[in-house]
Amino acid sequence: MRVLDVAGLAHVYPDGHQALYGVDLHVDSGERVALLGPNGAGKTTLVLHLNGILLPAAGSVTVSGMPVTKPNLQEVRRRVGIVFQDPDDQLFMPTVRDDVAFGPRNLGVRGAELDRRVLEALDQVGMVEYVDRPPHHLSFGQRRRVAVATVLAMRPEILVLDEPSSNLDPASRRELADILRSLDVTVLMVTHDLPYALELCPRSVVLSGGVMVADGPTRALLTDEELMRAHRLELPFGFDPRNVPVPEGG
Amino acid sequence: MRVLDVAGLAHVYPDGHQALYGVDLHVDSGERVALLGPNGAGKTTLVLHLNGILLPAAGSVTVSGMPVTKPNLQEVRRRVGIVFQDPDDQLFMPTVRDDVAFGPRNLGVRGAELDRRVLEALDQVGMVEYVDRPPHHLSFGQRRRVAVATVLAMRPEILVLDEPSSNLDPASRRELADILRSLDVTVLMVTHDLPYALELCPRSVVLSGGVMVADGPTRALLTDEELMRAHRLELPFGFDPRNVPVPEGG
Amino acid sequence: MGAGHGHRLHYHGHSPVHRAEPHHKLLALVGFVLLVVATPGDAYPFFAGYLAVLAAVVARSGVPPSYLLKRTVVELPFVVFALIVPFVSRGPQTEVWGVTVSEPGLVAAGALLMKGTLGVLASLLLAATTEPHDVVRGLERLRMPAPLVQILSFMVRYLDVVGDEMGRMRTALASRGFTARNPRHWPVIARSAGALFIRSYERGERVHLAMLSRGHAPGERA
Amino acid sequence: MHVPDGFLDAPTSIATGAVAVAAIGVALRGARRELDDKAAPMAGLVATFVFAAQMLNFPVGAGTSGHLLGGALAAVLVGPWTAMLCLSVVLLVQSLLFADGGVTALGTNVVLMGVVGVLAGWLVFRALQAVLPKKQALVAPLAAVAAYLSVPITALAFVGLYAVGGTAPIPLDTLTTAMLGWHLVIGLGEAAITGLVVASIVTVRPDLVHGARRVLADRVVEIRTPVARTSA
Ligand SMILES: Nc1ncnc2c1ncn2[C@@H]1O[C@H](COP(=O)(O)OP(=O)(O)OP(=O)(O)O)[C@@H](O)[C@H]1O
Ligand SMILES: Nc1ncnc2c1ncn2[C@@H]1O[C@H](COP(=O)(O)OP(=O)(O)OP(=O)(O)O)[C@@H](O)[C@H]1O
Ligand SMILES: [Mg+2]
Ligand SMILES: [Mg+2]
Repeated sequence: MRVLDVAGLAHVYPDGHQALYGVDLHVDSGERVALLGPNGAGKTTLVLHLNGILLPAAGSVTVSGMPVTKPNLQEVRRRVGIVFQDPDDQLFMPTVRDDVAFGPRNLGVRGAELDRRVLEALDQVGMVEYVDRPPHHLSFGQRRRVAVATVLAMRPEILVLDEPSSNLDPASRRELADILRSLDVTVLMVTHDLPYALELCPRSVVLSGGVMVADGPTRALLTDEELMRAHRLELPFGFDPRNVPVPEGG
Repeated sequence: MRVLDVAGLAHVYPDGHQALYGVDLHVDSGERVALLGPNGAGKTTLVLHLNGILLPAAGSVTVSGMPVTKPNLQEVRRRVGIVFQDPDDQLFMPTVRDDVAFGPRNLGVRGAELDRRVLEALDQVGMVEYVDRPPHHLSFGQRRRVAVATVLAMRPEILVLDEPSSNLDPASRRELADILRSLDVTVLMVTHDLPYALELCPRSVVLSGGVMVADGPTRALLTDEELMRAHRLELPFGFDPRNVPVPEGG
Repeated sequence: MGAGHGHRLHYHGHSPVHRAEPHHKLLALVGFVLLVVATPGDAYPFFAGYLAVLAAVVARSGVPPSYLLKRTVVELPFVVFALIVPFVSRGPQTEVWGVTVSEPGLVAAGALLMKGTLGVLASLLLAATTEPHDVVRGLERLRMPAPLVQILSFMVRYLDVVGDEMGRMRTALASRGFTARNPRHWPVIARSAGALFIRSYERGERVHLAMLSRGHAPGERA
Repeated sequence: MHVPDGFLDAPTSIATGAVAVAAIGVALRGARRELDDKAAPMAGLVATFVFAAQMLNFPVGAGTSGHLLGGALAAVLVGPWTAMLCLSVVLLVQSLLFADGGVTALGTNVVLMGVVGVLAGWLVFRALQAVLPKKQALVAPLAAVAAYLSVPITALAFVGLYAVGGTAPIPLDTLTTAMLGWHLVIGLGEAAITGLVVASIVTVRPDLVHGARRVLADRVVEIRTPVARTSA
């Protein structure tokens, strides 16, 4: 079943700068897709359309058959959970506990069940002991982990992550990959970490200059040297995708 | 010659939380050192002491023989350039040009020389065409690149970078490595990207729980499995430090 | 950056005064000030009584009196004015410590000072014992029209955002060798103030949208 | 120019209170058109900035305190009705929490700074906009001029109220000269700050400036087709 349907999406920022020029993207239920592309390609802009934080100048976005328009926003946001690129945009409550509880509480979860969800989400990202600290007094990586927890606690059907692994220590990065693999949700993940994309996402799409330039199995894209060079994608030092096992489902 | 001398450094945040418990670190002129360690280890806290943004609760910091204390701050900040972990902490002027020019102008650079420095620094990070845009309207990775340029334009003797490669696209990441290698400065780089550390820094130190737990050649640390496991350091999927060439000078 | 991690006027505590419902405190403040203002300017025993009541509440709240007194500096321009009144006023003249002043002016100044000071102290006590977002809640309970409540709650949130962004800016300025002591640097401050406005707006907007993304429905309380 | 408790007599305070309530009622209706999703946070931020601007206090000889007013700035940024609401909120917070301006003088202060200050600034701005060419570059200078004039106008309104219900017996001409003199100087600061802030916002987010709406250029959306598409 198709859960995410982006068609001809264009976006112009209020200062007149156009970031997307007609983007198409389709994601089926249960897929894990990596969204790759150079800095300034429009990845974040695209992501912010998926729950109606930005609204299209042209084209359309559909989530599980529902167009993302004003009247559906509440329902769309219940289904699509976004982890923002900048954790400071995500955390706003006085304590970590309040912040993680914020989403589920808005969904009507209360009492013991709410506490359970909060602690479970914090446990998944290894931040339980920080539950009573103010989020703006944490290290950057800790804030990122809490930001992930705030979204996990909402149990969305579609999980969209904008560079979730940046600023995470290597173990947290692997643990996040384990969490994402263990969840039964559709995942769209923006990343600049190509080995991470290969490890986690059987399929990748490449956005560059505001248009979609490639869509296919991650390994095939990463070994397409011409494509990679054209869009500032390079494999890191010491990494060869041909030497590593194929991700499950790829 | 010793350019950076941290001895017995301890720091307590205003809310009473202690982040550093007596850290020692010595860096010689021209060295490139990677500062590794898990999230919340105190890396950023340590970095912010190097130009006196935070002041020690105990211990001392010395830059090129000058203690980092109130009367020396101006001179210390001229020598130590810090690229912050969060580019939003770095950029504050209405345009990219003003922002990059800000540092050199405070050092007394004016006129054509100032323009030249600004454009050169922006060229190094590939952001020349954005010179008249407001920095807060750039993508995250673009902001990070401008943040690096603001510091390069000051031509510091000691360059301290707090996770400079996070949110950079793979080509920018490599280009940044090339720039750092080409400059004749002392570099201290915080990173979670272990292959990047190996590629760029012959020597690494590991900070964990507010204390320094290791110091040695990068390759030796990365192949010390016990050390790695104890401090949440893991090599990424598909990467083996034994299979890659040693970095120059290591 | 979020709402409600204290405020520089707020003095943290758990006294009955702190715990009282904010709308009750607001009503008490307004009632008290109305009473003070309605009292004739020369009814000195009454003013002594008001001061005693206020002192008792301060004592109960556990807020150190010095904490409140330090903050009465907001009254300063007004005190200056009150001190001038006796000199520039009309009416019969009288002599105080060898200086000739207007007698009605003197009485008026005394009344102004007493009434003003009592009002200032009462307000400061409310601020010291009530978190800003509780004040918003109290005003909401008192049926302040919704758009005003909305503007007020955004204002309270933005006080934090602007403060936070300003802190970041100060660090950034300092580490690039900037000191604001020189007036030649003022244009820099003016230019960065414009950037601060937009940055704060957009940060606040993104945080607001992040709240919406997590199912927050405006009108409900965070 | 915050009026403290007990400065004006009771009938005058009550009358200005009634005027303030009526004005806020009208502003609430008017603001319904201005206060959309985007404008609500903007109104909050404008309130915060006006609040900060009003913290810059200069003691004024024979008036009370003199400081930046922010009425014209608010009007240009969020429109006159919302601006009145912003100023009223700021004055309310100042009187309740910062003890700046008396609680019983709130009506007076709202009338002076929230109604007279805002309307004076807005009317000057719109009058100038009507006779001058519709250019985005003109928004900031016009806002500065409007800000400048709004200050002495508000000061005169203060003198007027004082003439009706002042409790301290100061001669009116002394007060008028002092208030006008000072505020003609303060107006320069008001104009400079308003102009700078509006200019910096108009260049990057013209859509946020209410006073720039009618001079905003239309936006074009371009659609591109991908150059190369490898599909597998
Ligand atoms: N608020 C904004 N106003 C105007 N232009 C913007 C704004 N945010 C982003 N842009 C521009 O839109 C383009 C796309 O930005 P976007 O943030 O979507 O990039 P991205 O692909 O997420 O990049 P990164 O990998 O660096 O995060 C960039 O050229 C950027 O400069
Ligand atoms: N402003 C602050 N107030 C109180 N505690 C803080 C503050 N900033 C950081 N801390 C705490 O100090 C410790 C060290 O934080 P620091 O930011 O130095 O970590 P880090 O090593 O840079 O981590 P990361 O890799 O996540 O960036 C953490 O436990 C953090 O929670
Ligand atoms: Mg992005
Ligand atoms: Mg850090």
